[in-house]
Amino acid sequence: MTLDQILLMRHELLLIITAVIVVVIELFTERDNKSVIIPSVVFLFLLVTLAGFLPIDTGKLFGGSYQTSDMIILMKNSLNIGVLIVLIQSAGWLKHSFGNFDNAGGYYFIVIASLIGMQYMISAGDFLIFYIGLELATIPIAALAASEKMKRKSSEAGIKLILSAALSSGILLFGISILYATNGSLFFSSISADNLNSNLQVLAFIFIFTGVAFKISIVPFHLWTADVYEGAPINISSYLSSISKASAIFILVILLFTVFRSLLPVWNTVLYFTAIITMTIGNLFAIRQKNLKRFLAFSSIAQAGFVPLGIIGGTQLGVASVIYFLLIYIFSNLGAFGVVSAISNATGKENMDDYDGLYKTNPRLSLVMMLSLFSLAGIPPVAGFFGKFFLFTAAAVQGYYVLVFIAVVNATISLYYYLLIVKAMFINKNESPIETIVNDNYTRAGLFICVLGILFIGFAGVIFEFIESVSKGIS
Amino acid sequence: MENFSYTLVIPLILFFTFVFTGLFGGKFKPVISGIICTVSVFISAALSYFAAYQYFFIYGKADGAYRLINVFSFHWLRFNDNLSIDLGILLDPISVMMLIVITTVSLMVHIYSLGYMKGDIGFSRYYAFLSLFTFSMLGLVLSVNIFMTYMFWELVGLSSYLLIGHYYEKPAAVSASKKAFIVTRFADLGFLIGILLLSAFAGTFDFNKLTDPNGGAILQSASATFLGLSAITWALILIFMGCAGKSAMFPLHIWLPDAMEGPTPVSALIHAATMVVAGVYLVARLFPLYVFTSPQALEVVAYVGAFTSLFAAIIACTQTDIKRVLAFSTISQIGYMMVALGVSGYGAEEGLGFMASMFHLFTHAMFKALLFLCAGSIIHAIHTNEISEMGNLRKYMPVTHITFLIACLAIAGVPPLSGFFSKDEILVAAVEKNFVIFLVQYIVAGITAFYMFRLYFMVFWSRDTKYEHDPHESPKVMLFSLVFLAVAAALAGFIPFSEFVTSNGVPFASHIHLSVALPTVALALAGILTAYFLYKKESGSPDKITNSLGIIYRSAYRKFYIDEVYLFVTKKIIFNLISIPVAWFDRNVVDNAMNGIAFTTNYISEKIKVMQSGQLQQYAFVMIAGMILIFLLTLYLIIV
Amino acid sequence: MPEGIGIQHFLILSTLMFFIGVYGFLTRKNLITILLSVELILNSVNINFVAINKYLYPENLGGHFFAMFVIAIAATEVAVAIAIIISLYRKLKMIDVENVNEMKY
Amino acid sequence: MDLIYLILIPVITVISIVLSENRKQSRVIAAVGTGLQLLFSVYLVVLYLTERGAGNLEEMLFSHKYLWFSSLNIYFSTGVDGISVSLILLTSVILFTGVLASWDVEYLYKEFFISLIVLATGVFGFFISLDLFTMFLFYELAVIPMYLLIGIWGSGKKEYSAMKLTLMLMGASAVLLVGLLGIYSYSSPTGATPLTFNIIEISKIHIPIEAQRYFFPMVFVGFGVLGALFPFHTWSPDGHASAPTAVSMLHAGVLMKMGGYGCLRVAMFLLPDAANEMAWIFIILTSISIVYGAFGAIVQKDLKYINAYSSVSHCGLVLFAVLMINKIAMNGAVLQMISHGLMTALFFALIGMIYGRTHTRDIREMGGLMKIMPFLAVCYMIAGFASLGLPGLSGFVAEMTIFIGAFQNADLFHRGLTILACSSIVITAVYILRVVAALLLGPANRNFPGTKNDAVWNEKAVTFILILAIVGMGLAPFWLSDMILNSLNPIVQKLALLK
Repeated sequence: MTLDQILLMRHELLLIITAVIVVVIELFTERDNKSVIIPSVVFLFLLVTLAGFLPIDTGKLFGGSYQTSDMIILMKNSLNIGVLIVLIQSAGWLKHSFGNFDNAGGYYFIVIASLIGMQYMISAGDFLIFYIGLELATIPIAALAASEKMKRKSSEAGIKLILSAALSSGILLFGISILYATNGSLFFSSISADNLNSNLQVLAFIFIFTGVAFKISIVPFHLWTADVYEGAPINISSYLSSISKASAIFILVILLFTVFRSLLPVWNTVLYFTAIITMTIGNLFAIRQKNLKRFLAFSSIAQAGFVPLGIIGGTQLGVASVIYFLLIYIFSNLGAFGVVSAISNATGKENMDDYDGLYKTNPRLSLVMMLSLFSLAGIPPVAGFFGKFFLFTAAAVQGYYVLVFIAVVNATISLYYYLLIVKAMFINKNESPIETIVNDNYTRAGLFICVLGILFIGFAGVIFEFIESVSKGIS
Repeated sequence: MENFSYTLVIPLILFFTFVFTGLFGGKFKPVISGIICTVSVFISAALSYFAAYQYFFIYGKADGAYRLINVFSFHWLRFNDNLSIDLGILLDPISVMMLIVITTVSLMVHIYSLGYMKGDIGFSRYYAFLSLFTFSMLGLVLSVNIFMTYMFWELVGLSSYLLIGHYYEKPAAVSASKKAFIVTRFADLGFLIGILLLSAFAGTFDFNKLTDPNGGAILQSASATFLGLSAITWALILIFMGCAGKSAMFPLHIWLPDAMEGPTPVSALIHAATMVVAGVYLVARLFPLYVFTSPQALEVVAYVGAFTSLFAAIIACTQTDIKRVLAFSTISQIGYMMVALGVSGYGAEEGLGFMASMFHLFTHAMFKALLFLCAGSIIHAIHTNEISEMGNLRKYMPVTHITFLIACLAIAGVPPLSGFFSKDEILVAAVEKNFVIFLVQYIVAGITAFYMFRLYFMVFWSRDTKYEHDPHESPKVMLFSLVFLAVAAALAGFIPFSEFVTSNGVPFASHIHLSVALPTVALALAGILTAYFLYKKESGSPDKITNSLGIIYRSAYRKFYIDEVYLFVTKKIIFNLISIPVAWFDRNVVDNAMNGIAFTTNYISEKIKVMQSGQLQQYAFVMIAGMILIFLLTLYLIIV
Repeated sequence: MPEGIGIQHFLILSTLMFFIGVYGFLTRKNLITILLSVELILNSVNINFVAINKYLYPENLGGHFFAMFVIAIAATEVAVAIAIIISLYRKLKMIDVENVNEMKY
Repeated sequence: MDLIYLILIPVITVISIVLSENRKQSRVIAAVGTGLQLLFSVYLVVLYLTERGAGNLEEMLFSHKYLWFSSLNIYFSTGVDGISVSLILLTSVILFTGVLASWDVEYLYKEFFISLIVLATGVFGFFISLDLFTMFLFYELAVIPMYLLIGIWGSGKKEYSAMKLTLMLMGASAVLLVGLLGIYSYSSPTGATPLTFNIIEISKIHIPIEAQRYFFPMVFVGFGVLGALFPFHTWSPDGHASAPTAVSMLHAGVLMKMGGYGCLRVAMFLLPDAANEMAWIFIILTSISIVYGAFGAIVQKDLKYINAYSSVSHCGLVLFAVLMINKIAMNGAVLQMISHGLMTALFFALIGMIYGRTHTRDIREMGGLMKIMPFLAVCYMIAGFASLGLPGLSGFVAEMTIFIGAFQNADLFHRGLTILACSSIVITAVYILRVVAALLLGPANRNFPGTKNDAVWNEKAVTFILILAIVGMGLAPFWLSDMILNSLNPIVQKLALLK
């Protein structure tokens, strides 16, 4: 194995190095000088993110256990960008929650570790790597979810996440073991080379699907989502709802398109129904929510319900639109979470009523929030519109008009509750609105990146074209 | 060759006067707007007379018949190769005759109003609207295209609306103007549908093509039928509905008496002389179509006209408002014109009725305008409309008295005044065609004489009423108009009308038919005498008679409750039974259906919240159950 | 290889274990017991992997390795879970799963 | 000549408003920007007419194509024909007057003008789009600012109305989107060419009738909701009633026209078989709209509700005419869009001005305004007369064209319903005169709060421009009508060939 080959794993290696550096920095900073960690880590991570865009070879490692392709690299880069935003946005929370950035190093280390897990998961060429990556992505996050030791909700979120995740990975593993029994191999390539058609294999598929769907919070595997998002610290929620969800969808796409290619009729049906029920349930729950984190949780469930529209039918265009949608979704969702987090850090207020009259005192935050919500709702000219439109197009071209119809109706319902927040911020009168918040530069930068993404990803046809071109390999 | 293009100026000058005084009338002294308008009407009238002279005596005739002259026309709105709304000017005997009528009466009214409306705050507005009206009326009669007629038809309706509502602070005037507009609008709906039907079958809006007896329009028609009548009949009946609305034929007459809320000169111009005869004019304009394609429609015209003339005459005997008496008299007289058209045939002598109708239109315009202007003069003097509050006015207002008497004699049909000649022709035409109708018209002639002289005697003779301050004769400008019109009303009968205006343009000579004329004159004199004995001196006898008539009198006094019927239909049925339910339905059913979607969504959302119980184990259970469900689903798919 | 014991026995055992684990997860009230149930599930998977590898595909060791990793990861999972349970216990003074329901609807 | 300026000018205006420093500056910038847009639109009309006069017979003039998403074959393609040119002119007139009418906005003035102009940008974009994708994009772009405009600057139960309006319109766009995607997915019958959103290209192919049967109702209803199609019109009364003046103007004047335009350009043009086959269903619905809206207006007491219902009736006429599938009626439909746009904008502008003085919109509380504010009263009357279809004003031209056109269909069904539709002119007269009588005439009722002065300069400008347009169209409809007629040829040919 040469260096060149090892460098196929550049993303992961860089992250590992970063993680190590983070630990080192943490070790060698004085207790009252911890704030230096944040800029250094953010800077480091920025470098890592940028390095991810450098040209890179694609290929396989470890006898096929590890694989990369242009599409996978793109997925990793999207995750990197998302995590970069999360890291920036976390600064406020770290300061506010742990006083003097006590746990900053640990926090960053864990997040990066989780990201490493995700990247390995996406790059997995066999189920072992996939499984390890999956667990590495989840377990640290559970710890982080429970990290606000003073809050009962935080611990509750942690325990709910870790236990449900454990159950789901148990199911997933059981599915893998069945697949292993029928096939004798754990490598994606050799499994997909076989024509999967036995009932046992279908059963295995469903077990594995359950395990992954849990991560995406597809209904009916979504119930943990709202509670965990609400209880966990906001930045963890935003990480879970954006990065973690996106990575799980990426791997789902890869699994479905490669390993379970031959079960296409089966997973088409499964996705068809789960998509409908996911959107609908997510929306119906979101309507009533008053706590914004919980609200965004259900909104993210509903958003996840749109993704199957791109996957269904198994076309390249669909995959491209899924990736595109997720890229936009990451920006939009992080934008919304970023505002919630900025306000929550400054005032501790997380309820919709608290946002009444926000525009009066915090016009910029309100505008960012509005843009993010519009993007989530799919309103032009912000990017969300394009993301959704292409998803719908992908499904419609396949002839799934009913599904598209239901999805579009759901998008309208979702508009309703997004508008509720817009209404609170812009229209509702409030005697004592949240006072003007002076944001630190990190929050500003984080939100700024989100806004840039929201405004321009949609218009930039080149981005979609690029995604479309790299997703050629998969179908 | 002849050049009539100057006729374009006749209507247009008034349009510009309207725009000018309308926009800038407030900028200078009111009387200046009055003078500007009067001068332009004068120009218009002069040109009309000149045009009439040129048409009737120099250029109009070709091969012994008056022909249609299309002065010019252009496509205002083109639909396809055949259908277009054209604007232009069409000269033929009736339109030229109408030019004379309109501009003459209008000029008189303009002059008269200089005195009558003096000091009114809306003086220049009034004159602007008068110009608008005259413009529209001229446009109407000069139309080359039935749709152009419709356009100006609407415009005269508008100007009528505006002028009736001149005293817009008076609720009665406001509601009268509203009523006039809506009733005629309703009738115009018939007109519009008639036009649509006509155009669908005849394929053109152009009068030249529509009324050409050998043209395609007439030959093509009468193919499709609906409810037993041919489509063209329906079309013509519907168009007649529009005419009936404008000309206040029963049952669409109800707006005209109320329209008397407007200034009296307006009543003279619009609601006596010109606009209300537009219906007659339109039937005359489409006359070949009526005659050749649909005798049934023509019968409808005749019967409606006959009934209306009788009906209105009876009501006129009971009214106590001077202007309302005149209004019902107008309705009755227009009924005459309609009857004349209805009984007419096509041709020279056969078209006697047509000629008579136009003749009567002409004479009626003169004497009825005169009557109204006299009434205006009286109202100007004593500030009331109630004839019971008048009496003995001949002492105070001699000129008004004489001119009024001339007009009364004219309308009563006493020779040698104009009304005698035209009415005689109508009765002759009727007796040849339909005896029942003739009989009705004959009786109406008597009633007409009676109620006119009832009015005359009650106003100018009767008791010696005490007035708050002595009535005085009207100013000179008003008297000028009265005298001018009185002369016209007296002499118009001597015009050899049949030499100019006939249904097919071929002149013929008409004569007095003594067999009809003598009984009619006798009856008219009888009517006058009855009125003389009853009303010359104040006496109790009229009250006795009315009491003995009881319910008949009361219902005639209440105009046979037609207004109440309308009120019932509009207020109770349209308002309460349609509109309010529609509004309710919209707010409560349709809207709630839409809100219901939102509500249901919220309701379901509330109901399913137990799914999210917060219990970890329940979550896990749902997850496992969901997985099993998906498995069952796929199993099902595999098996199927 | 023991006499008379075939792959089906292992599979039956593992399946039973799996469902017992699931059942335990759904019914036990104590968080620690629930954690144990998860362990049962994971161990049933381990048995599966090992048995399948041994009986059906003895030529490679994929299943064995997988089982090793699962064991290792299960350990970390338990570590984190226990830590969270302890943190929860500090606030609730009990570890009954039914009390972990502050957030719902 | 590049149509993209129609988008760029508003965008630049918006940016300038963002950068402006005070209220004075922002409103002047808004007025100048929209004024420029108006001039540009006039210039466009002139260019269009010269181009046509020079014998250019292309279906769409000034067309440009910018590749946007090549893999989906999405272009930003623009182009105009007589229909869109006239609607663009309408939009810019109403936008400009709308800005003038909101001269006195104080609360969040920047945001107000920005939202207003963004809305208008959506409308302009919609009318110049030749691509279903951009068309849909601009459609939604135009709807969303409405929420803020009504919600923030509205009155009455504004939150409810704003939400209802937005959701109903977005719900409609949901249905529409499925229809559009359906068209897209059938846009390459042979598979030889890539799927396309381009209207002109799609119009050249034939979509299977089975597919059309599904997509036609979707597209038609999707656009129809915006055109206040019964029974999906209920957003309109509430929305109008709560919206601030300029928004009502733009909304009723322009936004609702997008519905009619979409029905014509997409539903009828691209799905002709189904249009021929299913028109009768919608003809019945629109006939109901026409009569129902008019009757509904009779009993309303709020000025804005009266106009909202009247709009339902008038816009019903637009869709009614579109469905008549003949050139004259469709010409009437476009004329009616323009006419209704102008007069309803005038109405709402005047209602706003009157409301600003009387602080009430209840006709029972007012009376005799002719005495108190004669200028506004006269203008209101003119608007009313335009609405009831008086010759010389725009309404007449449009309505008559529709009726004549609709009557060309030689069967009892069409003709019967045309007669029913005609009857609306009487009902319209009833409610218009009722309002005029109660509001303007009669003894002056001065018992309302607020000032009693007459119009000021910006209000005069607004009414003057709009009345000028109404009268202009009423007196000289020929050039507009001819421009539209010629552009209708492709649509009518496509529909009639299949009849």
